[in-house]
Amino acid sequence: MNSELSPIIESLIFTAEAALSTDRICELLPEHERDEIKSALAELLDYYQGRAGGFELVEVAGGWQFRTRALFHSYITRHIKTRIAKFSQSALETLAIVAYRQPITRVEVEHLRGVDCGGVLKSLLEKHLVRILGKKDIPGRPLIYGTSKEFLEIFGLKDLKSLPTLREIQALDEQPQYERQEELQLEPGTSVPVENQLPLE
Amino acid sequence: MNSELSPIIESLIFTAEAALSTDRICELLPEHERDEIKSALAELLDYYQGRAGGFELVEVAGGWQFRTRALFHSYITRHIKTRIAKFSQSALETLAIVAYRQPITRVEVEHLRGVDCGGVLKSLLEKHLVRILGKKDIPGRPLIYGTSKEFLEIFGLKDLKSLPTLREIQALDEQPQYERQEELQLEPGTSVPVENQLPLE
Amino acid sequence: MSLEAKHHHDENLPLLDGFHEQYSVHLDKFDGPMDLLLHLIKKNELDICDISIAVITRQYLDFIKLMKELNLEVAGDFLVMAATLLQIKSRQLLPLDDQEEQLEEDADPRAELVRRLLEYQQYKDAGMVIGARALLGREVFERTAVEPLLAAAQSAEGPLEVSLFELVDAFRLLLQRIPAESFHDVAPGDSLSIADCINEILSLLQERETVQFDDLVQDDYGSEHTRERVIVTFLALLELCRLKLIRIFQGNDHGSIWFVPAVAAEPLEV
Repeated sequence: MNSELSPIIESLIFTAEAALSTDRICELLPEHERDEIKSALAELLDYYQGRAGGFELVEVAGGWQFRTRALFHSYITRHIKTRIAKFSQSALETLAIVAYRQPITRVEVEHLRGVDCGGVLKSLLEKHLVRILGKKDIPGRPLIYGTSKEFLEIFGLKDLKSLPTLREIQALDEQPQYERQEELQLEPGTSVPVENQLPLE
Repeated sequence: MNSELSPIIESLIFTAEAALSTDRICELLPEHERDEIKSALAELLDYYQGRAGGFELVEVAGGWQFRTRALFHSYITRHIKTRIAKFSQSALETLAIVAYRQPITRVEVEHLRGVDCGGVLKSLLEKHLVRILGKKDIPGRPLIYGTSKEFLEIFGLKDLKSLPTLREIQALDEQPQYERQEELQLEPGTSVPVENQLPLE
Repeated sequence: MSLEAKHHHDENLPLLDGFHEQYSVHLDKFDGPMDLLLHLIKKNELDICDISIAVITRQYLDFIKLMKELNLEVAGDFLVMAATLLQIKSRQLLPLDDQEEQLEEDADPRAELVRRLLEYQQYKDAGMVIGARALLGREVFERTAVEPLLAAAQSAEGPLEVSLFELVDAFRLLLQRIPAESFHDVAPGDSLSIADCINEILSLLQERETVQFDDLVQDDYGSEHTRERVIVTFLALLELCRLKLIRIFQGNDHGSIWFVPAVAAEPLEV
């Protein structure tokens, strides 16, 4: 670690209860310039990516956090209880609809899914994955829903823009895996638009 | 990190609630020899000592634990004190009563909750979530409470009318109403045999 | 298959197991009428954009019939879709007027259904893609330990965090808890056994997750229960601790005392 700042930032992220935003780090370290802090963060990120240890530095929900690498979950669950059981298909569908179409009302979710979603929405609210954003300015003033910060944290997303686009997801359906890989390997410079339809990391 | 074992052990120590003893690590990794585990631990210890990052691996109370380096404590205490506090159930209940029933006196809140609310109300006042609206024109002239502007800000509400009604939350639980049932009447004469098993008129 | 592809990029292969299990089709467990329709279309190797309504309708209705024969409850949503299918089918069968013909060609009666199916499929796939991510608390973990030094520095001050839903729900639960009218039985000999008291506390913990000591020893109006009742409550709490059924917390020095179940509730099933 070259910079003197990196270990300080590391200790702050390490002790934070939740992901620590760049803004917050700047607030905590007023004696350093924002640019300095940003480059120290980049240095740390690089370092952890290259290291391949038991945990890594990730940017989630607009903040920085140390998290174990998914690779080791079978060891970790030997002594830690998993907090999240499998999501049901209907929970995931509803969550996807809220995530991609927010702000959205219950009626709109139900129209898309073709089934009643009251129970699922309530359970997602209780799990803090979905939150009430307010009321829609139409007759009846129905509640409108959106995803929460916890949603980003749990699903390991930096922000909502990090969600794969629906087009990217559709592309996964359309083309068999091997074809796509071939195209990518053979013709990196071709004009085939498939390249930017690949799933995001 | 050379050994394959070191990252695994690292992830275990990282996620442990308290210092993890060598014995416990051996229990968790029965597929590895004790000697192997000990040398991986020595490797990790070496690595963190040489690294001089924001935290280090230490052996305390007969176990292994990651701890921030003492050097950085003045930075760490800058943000540990200002952690986000979660609402207690009693604070939440009291706040909800004040929000939905304002203007309200302390006696009225206590009647609803069935417990003394002096402490909770005081703490809500200190947090500027609740404010004193005035005195009620009844014998004893008790203080009357209401929610503050900060309350609206924290909950992202435009005004008090934007609070979801209790019925709206309860409605999530209810069975759907088949508003779209009129569609069903469109097909009285079809010859599909299953149709008369549909419970429709 | 959407997720197959995604998984090959991932290093966390164990995820695949969960995925197949979730995706495999159970006859009695479709996620809704749209899900069932997609299944039938796939099974018949039909193109969503050019489905044979006759085939799909027949199979859809057979399926509902089967569910009924198995005494499975058929949700109203499935019946709504049955009606929609029948309606489309009958519109296709209607002899067309010459004048109407031109118009009908533009408006395929299936168009609206096809549009909804395509849209639904997008979100169904999206749900599976996000569900296949390495989730915090499932495959990925954050650090749980708090250093002693830091724990001491922790304070209850600072900004508060809570969601609007929690606020409303707290009020809703509170109203449920309050009886419309509470009468007090003052008859002597109204004694309470420790066992009754244990059950009472456990059921309180089940519905509220945390219970404050004050809640246990005060009645609905904030006045203390009888001396006997307080003693029995205390003995019950000691017994619950001994049985390792509850854990005790104190918010801060001289703060309220809280009880929580020692064993966390069932893992979160959304």
